[in-house]
Amino acid sequence: MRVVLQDEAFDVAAEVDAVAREAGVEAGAVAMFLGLVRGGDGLRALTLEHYPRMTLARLSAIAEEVSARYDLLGCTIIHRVGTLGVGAPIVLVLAAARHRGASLEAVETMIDWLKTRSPFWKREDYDDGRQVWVEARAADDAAAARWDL
Amino acid sequence: MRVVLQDEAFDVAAEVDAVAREAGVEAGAVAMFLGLVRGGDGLRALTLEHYPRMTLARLSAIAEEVSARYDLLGCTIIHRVGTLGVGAPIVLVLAAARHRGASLEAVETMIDWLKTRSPFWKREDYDDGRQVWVEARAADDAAAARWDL
Amino acid sequence: MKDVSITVLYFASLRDRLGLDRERYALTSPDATVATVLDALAERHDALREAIGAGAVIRAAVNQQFATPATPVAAGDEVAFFPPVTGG
Amino acid sequence: MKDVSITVLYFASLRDRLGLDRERYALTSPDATVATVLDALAERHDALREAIGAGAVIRAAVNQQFATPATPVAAGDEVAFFPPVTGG
Repeated sequence: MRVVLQDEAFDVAAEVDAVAREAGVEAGAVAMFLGLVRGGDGLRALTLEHYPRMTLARLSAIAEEVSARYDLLGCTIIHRVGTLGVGAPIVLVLAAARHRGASLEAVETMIDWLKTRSPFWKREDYDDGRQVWVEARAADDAAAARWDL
Repeated sequence: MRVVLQDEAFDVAAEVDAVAREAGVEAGAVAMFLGLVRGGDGLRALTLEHYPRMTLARLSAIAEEVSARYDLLGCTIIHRVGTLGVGAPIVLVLAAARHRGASLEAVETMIDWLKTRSPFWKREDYDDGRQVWVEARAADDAAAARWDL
Repeated sequence: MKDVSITVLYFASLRDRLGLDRERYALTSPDATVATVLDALAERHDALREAIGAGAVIRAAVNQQFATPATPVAAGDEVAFFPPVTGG
Repeated sequence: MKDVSITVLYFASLRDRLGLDRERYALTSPDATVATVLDALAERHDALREAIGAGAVIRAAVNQQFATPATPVAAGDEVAFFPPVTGG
């Protein structure tokens, strides 16, 4: 299991190799999700704020819970924070398993939980100087209902 | 769209970069599935046979149909043939989309169709000399019922 | 005299609205919860009161664990308030 | 005389059972289908007849398109028989 919070970009190939190595010869499937800063409408950058004392513990809890639920052989979560330009990678999630179903479902679950159960907030910075906090989507929100205030 | 059939291994990082570049600034999500030769029980290698005059056309049809269905911005299918050792990559599928749901569902659909609607057959070669053709799984089989003989 | 204060943190749009990222707050009851603390802080900060009045969804964590309105708050705790998360 | 022959291909375990990867077959009817061709080939090859008798699932393609038993087969076609696919 590998959980990383960092400002810098990550090396996708190195991470895929690492999770496959962690998984060993029993692994038949590696699934990945890579989130990028989506451009358009004059977006200049995305700023990711987080809750430093809490974030890494949450990421670890997600990786552990998902690894157990899907019997993963390898699992990686890397989330960036700070200001990222259009097209920049934000988050990388990898799951290695014996079979494809588990790896794909594990990745989907991890990225859902990263969006709903991890203390990150995105702010959009526009060319014209506007700064707009991204609102949680209703769909994401519903999934997080268990800790609604 | 990029569809490749080859003996050689592929470069995961280069393919992720290429699909993200193809997708452009609108892309917010890249999902991937990487299939590996799963070891154990004395397996020495996996041999992938295919129907040369048919295979590439089928892969292209899958990539096109899935790209349209999920409104993908970028799509890659790379499938290897020949004899591959334990741990070797067999297949790589990538989908770039605006949002995560489309990219993940597209990857799942492509790998399902590769397993049920593409003319590949796997043979397991064991340390003791046995050669065993892999049987289609019932679940895969049901998905392919439309062209049952 | 016993120290009954807690540390309060604000994040993201909520911090921007308040112009404040952390403060101390002295509990007034041994039965404090996330909800009672938020109510008391809303009396202290016009911007917080206005945000709640305008229907802003506010979430919380107590000691770095996601919390509900009923989660108890005790002296020495770290209580964070923030909008719904948007990571990933 | 008109050439009414087709090319037949066998793949994977089916090819191994027959010890044959391709052959020519002359159609005997203008109403040939995948099913009638397979029946005729089973008369020609003991191993194919035995495979079918043992319940082997056999699939087919006509001119590199997946086919059903009812798919028509015409002179000059390429007809492939194989077990269920297992790629990906």
